[in-house]
Amino acid sequence: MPKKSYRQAINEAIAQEMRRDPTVIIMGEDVAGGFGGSGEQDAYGGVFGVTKGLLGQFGAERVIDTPITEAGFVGAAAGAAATGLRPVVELMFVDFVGVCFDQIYNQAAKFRYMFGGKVKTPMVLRSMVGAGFRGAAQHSQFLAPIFTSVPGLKVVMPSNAYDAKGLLIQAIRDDDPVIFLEHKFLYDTEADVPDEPYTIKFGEAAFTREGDDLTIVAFSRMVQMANQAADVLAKEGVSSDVIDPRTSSPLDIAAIVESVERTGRLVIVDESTPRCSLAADVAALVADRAFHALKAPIKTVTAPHTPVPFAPTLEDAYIPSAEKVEAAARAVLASSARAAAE
Amino acid sequence: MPKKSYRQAINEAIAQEMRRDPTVIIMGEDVAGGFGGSGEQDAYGGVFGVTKGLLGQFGAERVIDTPITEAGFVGAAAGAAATGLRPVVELMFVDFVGVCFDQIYNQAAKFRYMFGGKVKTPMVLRSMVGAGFRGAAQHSQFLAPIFTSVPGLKVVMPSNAYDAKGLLIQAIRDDDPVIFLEHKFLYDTEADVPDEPYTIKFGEAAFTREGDDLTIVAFSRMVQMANQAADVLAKEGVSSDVIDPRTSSPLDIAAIVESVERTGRLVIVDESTPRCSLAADVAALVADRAFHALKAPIKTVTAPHTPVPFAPTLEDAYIPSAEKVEAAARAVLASSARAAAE
Amino acid sequence: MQLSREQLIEAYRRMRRIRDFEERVQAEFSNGRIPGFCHLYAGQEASGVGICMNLTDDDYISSTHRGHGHCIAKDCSIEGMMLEIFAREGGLCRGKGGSMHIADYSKGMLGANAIVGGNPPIVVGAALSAKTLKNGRVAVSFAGDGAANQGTTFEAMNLAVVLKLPAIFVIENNGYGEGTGVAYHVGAKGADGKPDLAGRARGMGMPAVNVDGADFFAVYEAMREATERARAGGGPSAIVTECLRFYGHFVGDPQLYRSKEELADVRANRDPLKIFRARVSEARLLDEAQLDAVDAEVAREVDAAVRTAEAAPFPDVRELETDVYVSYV
Amino acid sequence: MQLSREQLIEAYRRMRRIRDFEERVQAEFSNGRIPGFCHLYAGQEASGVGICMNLTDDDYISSTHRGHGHCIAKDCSIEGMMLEIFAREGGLCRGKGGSMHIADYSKGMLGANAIVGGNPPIVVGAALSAKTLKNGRVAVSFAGDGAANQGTTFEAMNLAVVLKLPAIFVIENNGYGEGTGVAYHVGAKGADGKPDLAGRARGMGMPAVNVDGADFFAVYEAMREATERARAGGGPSAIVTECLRFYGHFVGDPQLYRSKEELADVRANRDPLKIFRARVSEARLLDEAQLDAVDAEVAREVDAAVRTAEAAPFPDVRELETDVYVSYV
Ligand SMILES: Cc1ncc(C[n+]2csc(CCOP(=O)(O)OP(=O)(O)O)c2C)c(N)n1
Ligand SMILES: Cc1ncc(C[n+]2csc(CCOP(=O)(O)OP(=O)(O)O)c2C)c(N)n1
Ligand SMILES: [Mg+2]
Ligand SMILES: [Mg+2]
Repeated sequence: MPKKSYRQAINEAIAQEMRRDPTVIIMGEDVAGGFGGSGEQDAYGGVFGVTKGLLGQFGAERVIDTPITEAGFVGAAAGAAATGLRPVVELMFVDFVGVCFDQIYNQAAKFRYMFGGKVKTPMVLRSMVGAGFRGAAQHSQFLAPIFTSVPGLKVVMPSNAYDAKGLLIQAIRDDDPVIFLEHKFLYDTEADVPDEPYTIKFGEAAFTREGDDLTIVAFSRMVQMANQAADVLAKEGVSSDVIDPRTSSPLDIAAIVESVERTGRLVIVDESTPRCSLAADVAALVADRAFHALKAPIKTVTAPHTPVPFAPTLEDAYIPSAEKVEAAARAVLASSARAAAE
Repeated sequence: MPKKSYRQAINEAIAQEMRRDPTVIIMGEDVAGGFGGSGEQDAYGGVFGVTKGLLGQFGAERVIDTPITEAGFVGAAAGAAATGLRPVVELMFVDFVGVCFDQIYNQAAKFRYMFGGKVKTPMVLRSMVGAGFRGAAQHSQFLAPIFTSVPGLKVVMPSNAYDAKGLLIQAIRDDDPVIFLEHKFLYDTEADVPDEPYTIKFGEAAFTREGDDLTIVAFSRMVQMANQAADVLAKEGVSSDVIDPRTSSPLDIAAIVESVERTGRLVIVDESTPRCSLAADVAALVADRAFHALKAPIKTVTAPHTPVPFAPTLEDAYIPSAEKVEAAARAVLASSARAAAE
Repeated sequence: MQLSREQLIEAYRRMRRIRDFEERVQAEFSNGRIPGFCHLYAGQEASGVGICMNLTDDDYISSTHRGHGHCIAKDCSIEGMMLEIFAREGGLCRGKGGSMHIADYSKGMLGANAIVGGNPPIVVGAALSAKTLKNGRVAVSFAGDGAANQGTTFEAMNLAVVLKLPAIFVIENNGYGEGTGVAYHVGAKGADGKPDLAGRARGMGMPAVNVDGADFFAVYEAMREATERARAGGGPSAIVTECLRFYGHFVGDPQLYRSKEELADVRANRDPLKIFRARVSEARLLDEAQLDAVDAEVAREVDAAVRTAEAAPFPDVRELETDVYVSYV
Repeated sequence: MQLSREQLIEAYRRMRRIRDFEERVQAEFSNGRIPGFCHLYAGQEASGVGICMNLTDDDYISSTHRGHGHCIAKDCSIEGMMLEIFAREGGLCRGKGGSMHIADYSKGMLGANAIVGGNPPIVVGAALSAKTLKNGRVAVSFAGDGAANQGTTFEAMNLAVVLKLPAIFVIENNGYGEGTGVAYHVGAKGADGKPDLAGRARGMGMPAVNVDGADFFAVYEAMREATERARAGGGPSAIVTECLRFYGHFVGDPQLYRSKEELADVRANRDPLKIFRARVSEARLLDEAQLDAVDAEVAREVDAAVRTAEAAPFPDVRELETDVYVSYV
């Protein structure tokens, strides 16, 4: 199977869906880039080149550069979705959601319910998440919990190129508003990605490692850290399930509960800040639904309760690392051993 | 001590602080109401009359009606706070936060950290939360988790008139940005409220009931439901701690852990929708820090994962009720009894 | 004026429907039969109807918290609306939306909106659909003078100009946003010292006119031009309709911010129905008997709607968790 | 023109500092010594300095992602800035902010801002402080042509007009928001067919002028008037400075959206420093030797700043969790 980057996988998913369905359009700031300038028209293709080439393939009626007015164009995407298009709208960095959040959570997410089930709003909002690029406090946040908390939204966060393509095609075909969170650190990671279109169902977790001693749940880029930690532990004879839920809403809680019932131990890795995080969310569900299987405290590994700092020394300490996952896992293992010995 | 309503307590707190400190101002839509009209100038005093009379006492330079531009005036409050004022700014319904969230979470909340600790932003954002008024999907949300997740914000949610006054005075004197969430259902509830100014420290939970069999943590209006449930259970010989954290950030997790270590059983009541909620947050902390004391699953009682419906039949079912708290408590008690019997 | 007799009667019918509907809602609300909040459109009938008489069911409108009048102007079923406002299962939103969220997509009514300034971007999206799908539709955003200050309104206007969309921005200047007067809350003033909302829209790069919002014919004519321009690919326009509400901001509002004189003047001299009747009678376009017949017919309709609503069941509690998603695991 | 020789030299010094600083940042960034993103102000010097030469340390400015020039124009320490951009402990934000978040409240510099359109409301707040505290200060918002489309910009303008605040909105029209040209993204066009940002601001109810942003004197003069008006209680103004950036949107931007001709023309004919030198020499206000001396002095300063920054320590990891709050339990 051909190796493709996460970036390519996303571009291919959009291109294939645009080819298949004439109602799919893309819009956002510099998704082409160069309109109204003195040079080329597809100059950017998105700030990280994800949508490069789509303008040439589909033209300016379907690849729409917008002014810097996120509330305006995200709201327009919602309105367009409710009236017959399938817009894939780009919010460049997820940090910018504060200027257009109303159109997402009060409008797009609630149309269907408020209007008695008589409307659908098939839009996809693509946005970049995550720290590590020295982008500082307003260009590095994860923010997935905020979207996950909103009834009416689906929230997707692929951890690899293969999932990115399949989940994005699903998102575009899906009849509900979908928030599609691309981790900027993953754009250059590669995986085997089929050329044909394919979909991955929402709410179905992937197991990236399998084992019986420990369950590690990790989201988005954190799956890498979880895998690394699991591999280290495996060498010492501790085998782990590493579960990538892939979508936080809907969440495959059944898979997580099933795993914890086997392992009795849970660590959750989440790049969010800790309060009301995805990690807390999963922990709470498990502390209710799989309590009797638990042999040890549930440990979460998250960013600290701070904005994202600029300095590399600080930012590196901000991001959950494989070492921290490992330490949390060891703490859980030790605690259950102590409890068993008592 | 004089009986005062939650509404009066808030009004009094603001008035007393404005009298004490000339840098305190209030601003928002119709906080006076009537500017530019043909009739009276203090016509509203806020849509629920909370700030009524302040215009007469402090004049239009300190009681500022704004156009309907929340991003503009909430951002202005942040800018004013960073340059010498102590603005108390009103976001009429918390549901409107989507149009001004950037100014709250990327600006006010992050100034201090981004600027290396060299700035303070002593602003208070007052806003109304909660369901029950048949206000439907865009006038009834709770949304406290979203604020709680933001590093740099403090989040306060008084459950009664006494706390409202003390917490608001603390909020106004506090040097950090504070989100002050007033439950619209509580405005007419009364308590003994001293005439003198007083403060209540953030991060100190109140115990509204004390007992050894069960811990119930409840936020804002939900404290009423928790108390009712606890009283019913008490008649059957089950005694409960009911803990009102009063502030979700900072959170008095020590008090909660201490209680659970005694009772071994925890129910959390939160008007938020369930995903990434305050309830989940507390459950996760306890599942980590007091795991070994737990005798049963942690149960949460929240709103469902839906927008707030309009119809009374539906909205009444949406809001966590004392009956649901009681049911959750009974489930926890039964589960621990089963476990003990095994 | 190209309006036929039938169209004139239809225009009058919709205006009368709005008036009767709102007065009845006011009465029923005051009797405690309607939950929540209601914001009445009475007094502004000529604005909504003057606009919507230029539209078909395929065209789009989107409205505000003060949405009943726009729904009726766009020919939504008043029975469906009344059921909704009474929070009944058979309502246009099956009781889940209520007064501030009535929508009827079969009539191109994309929804009332309880977020001030929430709807202009949505209308831009509907106009984008129309342009992309080349179906010749136009999309109309109704917003108040207060909403005109929201950033979203400006963003939507600029976006519509940049993309040359068939969008029409109707700003209903009824003098107040809640209790705050437009003379205070809109900084831009015209040569006459009055708030200049049309000038502001013109500044955004689109044609904009000010019309008497109590005069159906003035509104209709301004909208006719704007609609023609939009359908011909000429891009967006703005229309500021100057009108006044008969009632308070919400039902129950004591309106302390308005003088007694203002309130008396509104009813005496700014009643769109009276003005319409005078105009069509003078010009001998319709006779009094025809208009009276409409009045009687509408009174029956509204009455029937209330009776239906009162008798209808509330949504079953099992509806609480339905229709959040089209599908969800 | 009331500028003294000393002021002229100071103006030139700040412009030269900006130019040298930015060219050095460009070089150091390209060498991999600076983390993150940098957006350079080179080419726009006359705009920032023409504005800020009208201000004292007590007055406020707030800036954008392209903030280095504004900081220097407001006399922030270039050493403190360089340390910050190099992410060092001794930086103006102690290494926590970086290029996009430099602030120095002791100089009235309220912060760069990485949210486009984030700062205008904040400036309104600073102006409100000035008015409330009656300290005679003014507050200046710098924003780009792209930012001028954000709803927050319009909201801030209206608010400043309504409250009659001493706020000045400087819109630096450098022709692009990232890769998108202003001719496309601003719908409003003037009689000459060009984007009319000043007209839009005027529509909001404040005086607004267009000036050549490569001409220090034109900017200075426009700002002098605006500042006088603001200090005299005359309310807000807008100034649109037409300028061009020498570099790409960010360091590393290949600028495909700009033609070779445009880029050549910018450096040849739109260099604010060349224009300034020509003007002051022609008018015999300053002689070449004085200017050359400034050049040499600034070159040393910038060099020293880089050397200090390179030698300075990064923040200790214990700093990660400090200064989130003033106090927290
Ligand atoms: C974002 C937002 N801010 C504030 C409100 C509260 N509110 C509801 S209606 C209203 C006044 C709106 O005034 P206008 O736009 O003139 O419409 P009108 O009520 O006069 O029809 C306000 C402030 C809201 N619903 N949404
Ligand atoms: C809210 C928001 N949207 C988008 C961006 C991404 N972005 C950063 S700079 C920029 C262009 C800004 O253009 P302009 O205001 O003209 O300033 P210039 O870069 O030309 O100085 C964009 C789109 C952002 N930082 N914030
Ligand atoms: Mg109005
Ligand atoms: Mg620009």
